Amino acid sequence: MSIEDLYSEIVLEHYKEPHNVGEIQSPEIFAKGFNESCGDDIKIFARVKDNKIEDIKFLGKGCAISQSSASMMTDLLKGKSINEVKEFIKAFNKKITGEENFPEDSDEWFELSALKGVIKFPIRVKCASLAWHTLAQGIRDYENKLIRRNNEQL
Amino acid sequence: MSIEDLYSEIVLEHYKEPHNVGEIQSPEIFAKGFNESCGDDIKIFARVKDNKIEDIKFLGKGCAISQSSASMMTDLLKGKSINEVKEFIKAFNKKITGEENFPEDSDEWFELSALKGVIKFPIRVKCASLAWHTLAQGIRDYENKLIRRNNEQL
Amino acid sequence: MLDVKKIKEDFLIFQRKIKGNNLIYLDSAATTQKPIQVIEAISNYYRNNNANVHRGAYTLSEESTMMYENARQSAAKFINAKSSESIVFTRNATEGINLVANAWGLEYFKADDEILLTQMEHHSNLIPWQLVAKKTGAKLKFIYLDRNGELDLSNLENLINEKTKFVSLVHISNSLGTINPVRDIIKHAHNYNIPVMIDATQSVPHTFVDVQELDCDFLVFSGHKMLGPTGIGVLYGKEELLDKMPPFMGGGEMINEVHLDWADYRSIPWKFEAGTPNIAGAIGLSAAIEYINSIGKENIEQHGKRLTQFAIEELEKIDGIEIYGPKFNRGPLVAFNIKNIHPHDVSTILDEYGVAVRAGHHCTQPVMQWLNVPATVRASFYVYNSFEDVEVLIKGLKKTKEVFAGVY
Amino acid sequence: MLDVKKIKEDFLIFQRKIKGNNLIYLDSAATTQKPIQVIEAISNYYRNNNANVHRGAYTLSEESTMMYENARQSAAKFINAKSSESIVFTRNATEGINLVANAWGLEYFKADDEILLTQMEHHSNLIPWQLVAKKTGAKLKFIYLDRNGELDLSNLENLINEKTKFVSLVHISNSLGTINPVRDIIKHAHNYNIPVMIDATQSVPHTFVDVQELDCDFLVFSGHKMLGPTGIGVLYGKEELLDKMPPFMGGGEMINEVHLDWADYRSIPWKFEAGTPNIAGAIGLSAAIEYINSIGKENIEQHGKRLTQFAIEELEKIDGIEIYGPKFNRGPLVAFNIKNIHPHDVSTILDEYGVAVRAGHHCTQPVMQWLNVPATVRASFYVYNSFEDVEVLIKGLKKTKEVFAGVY
Ligand SMILES: Cc1ncc(COP(=O)(O)O)c(C=O)c1O
Ligand SMILES: Cc1ncc(COP(=O)(O)O)c(C=O)c1O
Repeated sequence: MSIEDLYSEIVLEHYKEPHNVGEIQSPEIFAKGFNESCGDDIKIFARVKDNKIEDIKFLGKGCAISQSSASMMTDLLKGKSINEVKEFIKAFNKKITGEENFPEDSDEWFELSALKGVIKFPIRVKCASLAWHTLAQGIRDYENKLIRRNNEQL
Repeated sequence: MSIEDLYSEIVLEHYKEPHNVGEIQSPEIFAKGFNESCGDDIKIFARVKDNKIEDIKFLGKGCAISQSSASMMTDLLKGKSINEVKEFIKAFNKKITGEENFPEDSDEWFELSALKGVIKFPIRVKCASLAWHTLAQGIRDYENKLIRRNNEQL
Repeated sequence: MLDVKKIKEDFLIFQRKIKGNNLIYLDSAATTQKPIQVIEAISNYYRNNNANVHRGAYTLSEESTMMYENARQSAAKFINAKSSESIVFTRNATEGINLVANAWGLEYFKADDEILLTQMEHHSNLIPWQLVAKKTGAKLKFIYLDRNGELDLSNLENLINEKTKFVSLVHISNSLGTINPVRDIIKHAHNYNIPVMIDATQSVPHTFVDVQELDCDFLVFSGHKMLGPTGIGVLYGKEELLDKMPPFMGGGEMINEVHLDWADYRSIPWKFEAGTPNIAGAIGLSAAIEYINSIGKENIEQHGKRLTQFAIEELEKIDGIEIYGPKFNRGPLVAFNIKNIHPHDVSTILDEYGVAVRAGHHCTQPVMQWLNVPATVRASFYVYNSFEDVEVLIKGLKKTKEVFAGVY
Repeated sequence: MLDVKKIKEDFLIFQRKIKGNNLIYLDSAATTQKPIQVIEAISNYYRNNNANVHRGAYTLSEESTMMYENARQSAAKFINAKSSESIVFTRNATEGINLVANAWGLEYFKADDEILLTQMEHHSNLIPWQLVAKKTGAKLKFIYLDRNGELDLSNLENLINEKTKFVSLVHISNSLGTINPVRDIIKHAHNYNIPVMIDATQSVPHTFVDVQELDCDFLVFSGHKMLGPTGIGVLYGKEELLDKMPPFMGGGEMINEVHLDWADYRSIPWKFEAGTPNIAGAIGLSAAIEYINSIGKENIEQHGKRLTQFAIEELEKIDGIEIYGPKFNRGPLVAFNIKNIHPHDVSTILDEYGVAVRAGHHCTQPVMQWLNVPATVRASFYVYNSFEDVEVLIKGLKKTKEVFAGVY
């Protein structure tokens, strides 16, 4: 295990030029996340249409781990249904905490498994999962809002 | 040094039947004392006439050391002038803290030197000096009052 | 039965001589002695892992953060708290009570609200409420003592009413040994939706306290009275109540976002831990919990009961001794006086025999006023005390009477 | 010159390997390592003298009271306080500031009064005042930073005026290293009879701070940042000011006479120490003071200056490094960033070399906002750091740049 495994080429490329950086006007899903252990923050915006993530962007300053993780996450989740996204977040959390292995031969997980090195740096797990936790919070808020709206219409 | 040196016959006799216990109505000198380390308290009353302690009494619950010390103190100081009393208090404080020796062949100090054993029990020095500190405070208050009264008459 | 001889070996202080005698330490209700396991846990932390917590990305800082947060988990488990987020580390029980009195009381009490305490509270569970009452105009009410030194609950229906906004009471009295029926009182208060805080300083070291079963809203205790180091205590609070409280102190470690004119606080429990915490203290406490668990709470409770019963039986044989507090079902301590001898003198003479007992008001002056004595002698027991310790105490008391024979 | 090699032997933690490397500890501004003398002072207390203080009449209690009060005297002497009665033991610097903000502030501030702080305060000297301002309606004013990271005092005449009721500021900044001209500011405030508190948390460990010469009204520092244990800090206050303050917390140890409805408080400093204090902590602090005195404050100050200067020189040689804070006359720490590399990543990579530096906002977010960076890397020095330590740091930073070569 060396430091180069943590800062793999894929991670550094995403850090250098992160994908999907920016804001979405009046997004259906929005959440702010905060990493208590280092003070970094992130904002996640998503446009939902037909129960699918039509577009997703993020804003925030952070370390290579948190930035590349957010960049890859937004790449991957675009186009997925809300339920698929929820499952994916769960799966990611299990893998990044070492509870499950990253799949060896999955195209979908290929890039993300560049974050594998983080497992050996427990204090950095929070960095890798910041974007994911934040999105999960945004989805919860979004679904609660839907439920409230439904109730009001009843 | 044994425990019997601390609780000498003289100390125990004064504890059993302390002298000068009681109140004096509208005393010239009055003070309340408090032993922070054990919670015991004492009140001292004195009548002053012609700059002399005409009468002196005390009230309070306390241990054998503090009670016998108060009893002996009141015995001894009765009839002395305020200045003599102030000197005596200073002398006592020096002796009870071990700074000076108790005089061997002084009638005046004979009884008081029964408290000699206290020096070896530093935590009990406060008990032995409670009455003395309290009286000193009472005298300070009394003298300040005199000064104020004099000033007002000027 | 505890193997006291073996336990005593863990407490190096018992190798000391006091005025030529073995140390017989009977003041555990004031503070307990510490086993080598606790002392070494602290030393080892400083020798191997010392760093500040929560904000470092390097190995030592990660280790010390983990050890500190693990200590929080072990404290939570020790009192069966639902989550470690409901555990706030404080300096001692006193700070825990002050924290709640301020953060809850100043926020939610109005003039003429009532705070219900008891006549047997330690000053630490009285003065903070006096201070808050003064600031808010709320009034203090008290459950008084009956003749046996137990709470007189006959009037409880009147004492807990719509005006009552908070109840705070001691679980086991440190001056009488009374064990209060806190579960019933909590139930009753909850009928009126009134939060209840339990001062468990004397119970947590000796008996299994289950905050979920008690259903108390807050609970406090001190590490130094349960084999742990000085400077560390625990405030337990139900998460939803802690959430509703503003911070008590402000500073580093307890905030998220800070600007010159506003700040956003961290979530519980960290919101209540301003500044660098007593990291080594928490780690020492956790070692103390481990030690207690290794002996077993049930064994500790039994042992305390047996020693206390034995002490009471032996004390009763001595002429002129008055014993205070309930006769049965009491905590592991006994307070008493010898007729005509001041407790301070008793303690000085016992010290000549190596026996350490407390003489004083035990920070419960209202109880002394109720007993109508200036002070008492108190012997209190813990895992390292044996029946022989009680015998030495009794011998010392007999000697005390001899010294004061002329007076008595 | 300090004999760092010899000093390092007293700190057993340096025998540890971090990921196979020697530990290079450069985070002393967060907390220092502890010499064996301090660790043993604590262990020895627990092994030989442990008892609760102030209220026992037996040998152990007498000893521990004496040791605790002697620690107070040694703290007083360390900052040249007139008397030990002006020394209050707290958990840390943060608690000292909260104590004054509450006990002084809530008593004496009214709506529209002004409290003067600076833009470089640690959160611990900002949040307590925000909380008090909210409760009293008082307003916070700030001395802002000039381009060099020093206080802009050009406006002081306006900032300190009849509305100003309190000034509180840091002596040495923990994030910029700035040394503030506290003596001048105190003098100026005293012209208006305004009390001044100094946050000396970063100065007391490194330089001789004389409270009588400074003439500050209050001053705080933490034991754990000067070789002492966690959980102990000092609040110094002029006696006449402490006397005028109501207690902060209530409980045992801080009272004289107690009734259910009123209480009479003890004299200072005990009035401010509610509950069982961190006795072992105070004793450990006193051992730390002894250790520091044995090295000599002047030597420590010189050593810190030399290391810092060397570090700055070496850092400046690295391309793309930005150093924050004043160029000259600064405290023994240096904060910086490498262009395009987040401090957190720097710290993780340095940790691979055994180098412990802090990455973050250092509890001074307003300073980060002013610098317009999310965080910085900070290396801070103390008596056990050598010039080689700095060299390893520099090597690690170069390696960091290599890892991030594609990005940079
Ligand atoms: C300048 C300054 N003030 C206050 C503090 C707070 O110290 P503590 O966390 O020990 O209360 C610190 C510590 O980071 C500091 O550097
Ligand atoms: C019942 C009770 N409550 C509270 C306290 C206060 O504990 P501490 O001084 O550790 O805060 C004590 C300790 O004497 C106690 O016995």
